[in-house]
Amino acid sequence: MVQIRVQEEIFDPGEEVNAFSRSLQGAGAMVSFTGIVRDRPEGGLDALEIEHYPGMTESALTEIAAEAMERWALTDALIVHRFGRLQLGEPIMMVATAAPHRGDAFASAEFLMDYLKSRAPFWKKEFVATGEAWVEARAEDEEALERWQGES
Amino acid sequence: MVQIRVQEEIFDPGEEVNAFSRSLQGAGAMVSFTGIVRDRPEGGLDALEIEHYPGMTESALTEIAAEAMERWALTDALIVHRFGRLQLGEPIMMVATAAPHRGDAFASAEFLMDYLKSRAPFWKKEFVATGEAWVEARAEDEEALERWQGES
Amino acid sequence: MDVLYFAWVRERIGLPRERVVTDAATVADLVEELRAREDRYAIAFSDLSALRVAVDQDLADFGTSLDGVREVAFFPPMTGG
Amino acid sequence: MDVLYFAWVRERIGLPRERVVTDAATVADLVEELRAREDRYAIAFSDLSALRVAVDQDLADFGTSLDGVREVAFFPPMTGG
Repeated sequence: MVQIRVQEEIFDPGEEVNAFSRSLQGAGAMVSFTGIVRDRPEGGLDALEIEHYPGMTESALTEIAAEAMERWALTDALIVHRFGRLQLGEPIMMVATAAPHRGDAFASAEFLMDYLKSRAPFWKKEFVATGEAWVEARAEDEEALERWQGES
Repeated sequence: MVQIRVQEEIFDPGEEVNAFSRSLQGAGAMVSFTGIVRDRPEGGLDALEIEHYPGMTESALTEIAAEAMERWALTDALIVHRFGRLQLGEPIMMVATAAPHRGDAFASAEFLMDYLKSRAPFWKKEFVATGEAWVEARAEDEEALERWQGES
Repeated sequence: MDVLYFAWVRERIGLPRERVVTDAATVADLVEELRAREDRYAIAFSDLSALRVAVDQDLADFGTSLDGVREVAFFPPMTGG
Repeated sequence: MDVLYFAWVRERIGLPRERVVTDAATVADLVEELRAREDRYAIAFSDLSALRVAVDQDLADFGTSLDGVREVAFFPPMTGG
């Protein structure tokens, strides 16, 4: 089963992991990834604001999850992604995947993350004491997508 | 920080994820893997029993975790592994890794799992209505180790 | 059609969305029309390589036809996750 | 030295551990001695390719020297995780 949630409210990664795990049917391997608001290397982050494209966000995440379910032998997949204003240390998003075999659970979670980073319509802005700035896309994130394009 | 626990008692994967996440210092990416007792493809599993080698288990897990910390830019790693009698659906073990970048968190969690599967002294026995049988090592698990041996 | 702007595109143009009546055949034609309107549009659309576009909520490119399209969105490269 | 057995090696030999006084120079020599003792040892050690060995709690191989060693363990390939 695939679950997609886009929400402003904070969520509890541990509760998500347990709820996901209770819903599993016969999967022996479960992988989760949680993204957390962290400070900039130079410090001083006050908050993070995430803008998204309501409507397109849900359909993009649904499509990415459907592709993961098709590529790997998964039993379940979950994507939770927040928008709005987030404080340092808060969870930003998470993905979880479950499969009979660990290789499928790992690969699909990484695939979801790589696609979500660069293909789901979210934009992050950092607020520091001296001002605010949009987070720039990283070339590494774009390159991370390439490894999935050769495989089918 | 590295945490290793070998225990008979059940654990709560969600609580472990949250406790691990609270202890993180500046990591933006956290990956967890949970192994769950699942039925055999043909069904009928009553319980799983895990034997281990007290003393060696702890040192093998500590060594594997230390190698992961050295190979990747991790801030934290956790390994929890149970022994004794486990029921269907119960968590067997988990690993969690945290890093500034998601690629490091994913790769190191997979590395920990691959090493733990074939290099940590645990043995699983399945109990079914008609008898009991030691789980045989899978050739795929041995092969999974090879990909880490070229890299440094 | 509805034209939507996100992130710094929205900030530079000063609007999150607007209704545009146009005969533009492609996204690129629409961009030309918008650029000609005012400086803030010209500035927002000055470097197309820094922009991404979605047509009816699907990622598209600047050559995409606007035939029958109800919604076009412009935004910088996405930074989710 | 202490000799430990795990999983089906333990079951076949019928002991989890025993104290062995030996002059064996290597793990392979120790295996030869044990094999010669009784059928249950001969059976447990009949296929060395199905066995793994740890010397003083570190994975080792059958050629490993027993010089100064306090603990040797025999077991099937591990199945953790």
